[in-house]
Amino acid sequence: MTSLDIAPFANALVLGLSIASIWLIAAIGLTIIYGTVGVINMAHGEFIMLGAYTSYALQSSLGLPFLLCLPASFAVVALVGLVIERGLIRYLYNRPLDTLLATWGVSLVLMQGVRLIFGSDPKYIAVPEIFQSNVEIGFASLSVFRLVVLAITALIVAATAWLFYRTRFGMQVRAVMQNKEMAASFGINADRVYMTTFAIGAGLAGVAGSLFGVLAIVLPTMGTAYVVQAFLVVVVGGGTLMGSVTAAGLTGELQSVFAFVTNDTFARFLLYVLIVVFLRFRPRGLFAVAKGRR
Amino acid sequence: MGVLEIRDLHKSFGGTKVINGFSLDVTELTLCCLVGPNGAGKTTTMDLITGRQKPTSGSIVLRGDDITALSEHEIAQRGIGRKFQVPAVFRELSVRQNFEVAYSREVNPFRNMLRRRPAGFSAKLDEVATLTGLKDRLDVEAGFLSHGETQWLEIGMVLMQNPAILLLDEPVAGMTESEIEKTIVFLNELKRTNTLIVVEHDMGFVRQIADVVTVMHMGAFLAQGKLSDIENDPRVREVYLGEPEV
Amino acid sequence: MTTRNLYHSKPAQWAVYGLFFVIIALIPAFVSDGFLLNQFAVYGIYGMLALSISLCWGFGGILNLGQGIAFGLAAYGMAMTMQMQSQDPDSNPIPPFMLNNSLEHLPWFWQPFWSTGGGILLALVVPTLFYVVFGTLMFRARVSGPFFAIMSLAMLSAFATLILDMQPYTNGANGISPPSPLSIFGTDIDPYGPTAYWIVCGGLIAVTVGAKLLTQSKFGLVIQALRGDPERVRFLGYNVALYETCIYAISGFIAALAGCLWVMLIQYVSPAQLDTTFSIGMVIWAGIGGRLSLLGAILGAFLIQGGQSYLGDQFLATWLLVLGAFFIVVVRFLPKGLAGLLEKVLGALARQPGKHARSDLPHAISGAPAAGE
Amino acid sequence: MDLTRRKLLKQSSLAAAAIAAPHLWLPTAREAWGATLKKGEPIKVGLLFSLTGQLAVPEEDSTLVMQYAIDEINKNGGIAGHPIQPVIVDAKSDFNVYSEKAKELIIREKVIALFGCYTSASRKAILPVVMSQNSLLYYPTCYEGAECTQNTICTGPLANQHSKDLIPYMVKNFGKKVFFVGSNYVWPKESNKNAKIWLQEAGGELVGEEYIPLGSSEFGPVLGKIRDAKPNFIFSTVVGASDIAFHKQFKQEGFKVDSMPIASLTTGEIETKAMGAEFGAGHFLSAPYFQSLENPTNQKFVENFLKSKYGKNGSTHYNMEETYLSAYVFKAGLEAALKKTGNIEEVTSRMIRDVSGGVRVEDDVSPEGLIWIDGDNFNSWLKPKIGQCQADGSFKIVSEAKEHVAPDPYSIYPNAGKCTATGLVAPDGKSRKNVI
Repeated sequence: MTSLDIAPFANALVLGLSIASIWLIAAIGLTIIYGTVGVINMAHGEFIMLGAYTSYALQSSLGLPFLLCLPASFAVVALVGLVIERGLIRYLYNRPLDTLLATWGVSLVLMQGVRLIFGSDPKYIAVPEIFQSNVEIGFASLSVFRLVVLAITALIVAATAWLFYRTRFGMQVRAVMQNKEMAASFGINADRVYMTTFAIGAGLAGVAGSLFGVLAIVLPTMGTAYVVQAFLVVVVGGGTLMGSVTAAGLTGELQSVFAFVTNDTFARFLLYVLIVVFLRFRPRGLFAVAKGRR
Repeated sequence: MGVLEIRDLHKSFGGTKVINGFSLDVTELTLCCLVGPNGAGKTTTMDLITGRQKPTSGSIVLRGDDITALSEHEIAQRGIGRKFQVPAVFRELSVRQNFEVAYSREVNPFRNMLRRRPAGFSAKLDEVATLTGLKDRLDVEAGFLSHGETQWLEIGMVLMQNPAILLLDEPVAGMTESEIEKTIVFLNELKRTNTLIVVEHDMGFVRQIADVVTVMHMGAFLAQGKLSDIENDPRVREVYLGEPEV
Repeated sequence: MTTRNLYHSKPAQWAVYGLFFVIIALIPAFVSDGFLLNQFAVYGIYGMLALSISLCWGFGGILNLGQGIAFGLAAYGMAMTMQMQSQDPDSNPIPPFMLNNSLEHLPWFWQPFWSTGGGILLALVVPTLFYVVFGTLMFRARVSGPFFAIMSLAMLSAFATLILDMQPYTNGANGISPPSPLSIFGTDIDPYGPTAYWIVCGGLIAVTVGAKLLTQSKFGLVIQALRGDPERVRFLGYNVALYETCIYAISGFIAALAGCLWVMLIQYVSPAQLDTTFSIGMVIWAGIGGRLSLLGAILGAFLIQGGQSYLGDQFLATWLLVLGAFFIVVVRFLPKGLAGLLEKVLGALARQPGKHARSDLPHAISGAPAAGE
Repeated sequence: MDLTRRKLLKQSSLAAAAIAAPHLWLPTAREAWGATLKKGEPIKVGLLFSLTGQLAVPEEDSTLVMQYAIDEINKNGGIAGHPIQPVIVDAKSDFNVYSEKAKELIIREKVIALFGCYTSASRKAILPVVMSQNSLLYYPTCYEGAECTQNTICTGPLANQHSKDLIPYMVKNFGKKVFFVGSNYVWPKESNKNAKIWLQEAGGELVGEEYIPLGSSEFGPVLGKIRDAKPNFIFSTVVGASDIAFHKQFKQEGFKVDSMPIASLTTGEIETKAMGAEFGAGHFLSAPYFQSLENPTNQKFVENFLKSKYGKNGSTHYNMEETYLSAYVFKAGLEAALKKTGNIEEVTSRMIRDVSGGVRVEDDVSPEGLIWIDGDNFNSWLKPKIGQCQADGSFKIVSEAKEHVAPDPYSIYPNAGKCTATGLVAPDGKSRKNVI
């Protein structure tokens, strides 16, 4: 690409936005779980995978339309998240490294459980014909479905921001994050806040999974493809919603531009190295969660 | 000329000035109490001296050497020991091991790989364990100590470090009356061999240990002198002692 | 001291370690099946990896999910060393896979691998150096806990991606399979014979003794202290970042040694050795066996890998399910793993009535786990 | 046989014995290499495929079709009256396990031959043990070549056979400009090197070449580059889950199959079924076998296989058929070895391999039609065919090679030499064994 033609580059930027939205929607559940509960959830990829399988199962058995599969996936995966939080995570809140490992165990169980139920051959989620085309926006071209993902991501970010910054629940969450004991003395049940947040985070992963199942493929191992990126978004962002939005935007664009200039594989390597260097200077990420000092 | 000189220290977080032109001279072998109302910047000053935070401007000089830019461990190696407000000990290690770690004559990791107990450790352990009354508790895991014992353990650890200057942040917080009595005796003993800076709220306690009292207010130096002088200083009365305390 | 937990008695620990060494050294006397001997040797390597995880995670509190970096890089170095042994500088100067990737000369960074000694040395030194650099970067910036874990994982992915992309130099996803076994001083080391087994066994014993002594040194004590409270250690005058880098690099060196020996046994390396699953698997071995016990971690690796080989076929599809569930149970109820269970049992025995239970000092019994074990 | 090597091994273990202990209770060198067969006993073969994990998708089918073929052979009297007994293991999609299980099968189970592997990486992982034990591997799928070992037989197409007809066909029917897309590993790159030669011969023009990470499902950047390059068709060597993502995103991004079809080497019946036929329809595949091949042998094979207990997935596939063939190549090889020695107890793995040069699987057995094994490099002579995916997911055969295409693992590396039965002979005349 030696030509000075601006269009392909602009196209790469538009595409970067789409990649960013995919990484962001993969990371958003992880962000609120890490930001609020402080748990690094290694089973997040499998929550995504469960979302995809939920949509697949509902669609193939009940014939549920795709757009209804999204909230259904949210509900089902949120329920799974709730069970895992109640049954396991809540006992490990003051052992952050152990939660990381326990959730890795959970991910093995979920992955293999799904494999036993659905088999390891790939599945497929159907979407309305209208999503199967592309639109030209001046110089750039993007598929309708990517725009759908972008829109849903924006919607979810807005809804999450509203939930965490404009509602009574959000106030409780922030109170618990600031000081659990103090919040308790105001009658806020930290336990319930954690539980709810974890379930919501899991549910959002479920929504992401339904979308990814359409973009690519439904497989028991599909979650692992997204989870490292999602983690990097959270780490770079520092665990706040704003941080993740910014981090996803930056990394998505960089990936797209690097891929445009070199190739996809090398782009990924460059991105990872850049992130390590970045963390050298901002070890707590772009917008860090405030942590109590001694 | 003091052993530790703080010159025109400034520190701000975001737009808030926490330390605002604070200066202080600490004389060798005295016990200096740092007092002031909440938010006066006492703990931040401790943080700045020990390198936990870096000042926006100003300098800290230890025996003629500027230590402002040094990192925590370098400052500690030069002989400034610190006891935290919330006692910080290694809860998973035994009391003896806590003391062992604190005996930091040798900090080079490679040399420490090759040796188990450095010279002079046993004698020092004996001395400090007796002093802190933990002699019978050496094999106990530190996490199982009572709150008072934990305070003593941390003080003991700072002593093992053999620092020229000890910084104690509210050393008697949470102690029982008898433990406080013991601490008073202990500190008065200690100031014969060490220089101490103590942050404390309890004026009764201050009265019994302090050689010099320095009052901070709004991040700046307000007054310094013997406690009796300070108590009579009208400015101090106004900002600090004038409040319910006296 | 009569009621002290036997688990914390140093002589008892060394006795158990000694017994373990004797048992593994005697295995070839009873096993003549080349397959089994090779398999046991491979388990020994997994044991070394678990031990390296135990050192940096159990003792140093640094959860490293990217141990495959050292293992994999060293394995590539060793594989190239063995590959070059089968090449001839004059008539056959570059490996077939490079020829197929249109390389005409051996790239400069593979040149030293003409020499067996040089190759093995580089295989050990390069990964260790990388750990020093990466560790210094991260620990100076005080990246710790889960953040470090995630960064090590990301770094692992980055390396795997790079090796895949550098196909002309690494043969990409297909990896390198040297056509003949390692030859040292003119002797082929048959991967299925007792010599190979003993080399691995000797390596395992050496690193275990070394690691055990290390954890009992002052350095080991400082490492364990900073696991609980790095800030406190800093204020005692220790350069925490340097200590963390040291233990991280030592653990990396052990993993690199394991990588070299592994290729000696398997004659193969591919980017799969830098798979996240494999690296996290090492953490699972150490976690189940007991991260605070070197021997526990080693036995954890034996247990899980043995289970995978022998129970796995019976369970087939449910193996991962069983492993995952088992791991969850261990993390939830036995944070110190199976070794921690033993510690508890011995502790309870020591508290038996009639033995002067020192009820005033329950802590002395339930014990300081930190003194090495 | 290889006496010097054996002696060396013996020496090394003796040396170790001398170092380690005064007694000679140590095992010395192992018994004779390779397995032997016993009169009146079943012939043990190993099936080394993944039954769990990611690779189970293609490999579970391989195991099933192998069992089907073995049943079929046994039903018809086995080989010289001996039934074949498969030893089935699960490689768990883990290359470490491939290596471990290969050792178990060869050294402990003493199987006479191994059938296994799908990816080149797993093949490379087990080749060291196959070669050092002088065993025999039947590798039943397409691969890149550039390998010359004395212990393998392959029944799939090599890179030099696979796309030979596809590229000229596409250039002729759709236009000169082509964009290469592949997964980032060895086989796609080697395939593309061959494809470039056919492309040049056909007068085509390469307008772009991209590789995406294995397993990646993000094709946005690549499709962007394709959009800019405006090729007439796409030549794809994307594999696995990525391939499905590629076809789906191709359609979602508004690319039209009529004006820019994908010509693939891997997107067969099973892949199409997984992605949904609507995403596969109209694209092309080159393979030696399609389920829809209209010949009596294939029709019988499809019918019998699908109704057998092994046909649960509901389709046949080029990869399955190549695996099926490998069982018959083995049968023919063993029969040839028996003809040579007359005594089944003298047959070794290596002997089977050495006499397999030229063995044929005839029209009445081979669903894809006659194939035979090359006497130099022990790959297969076969006829690649081109199929176009239809709306129902089946393939319509649009072209078939007139002649069998010769396999040549070093066709694009003439400087490396020529693969012969005894090793790779370099241009300077030196011969080297087991070049991998």
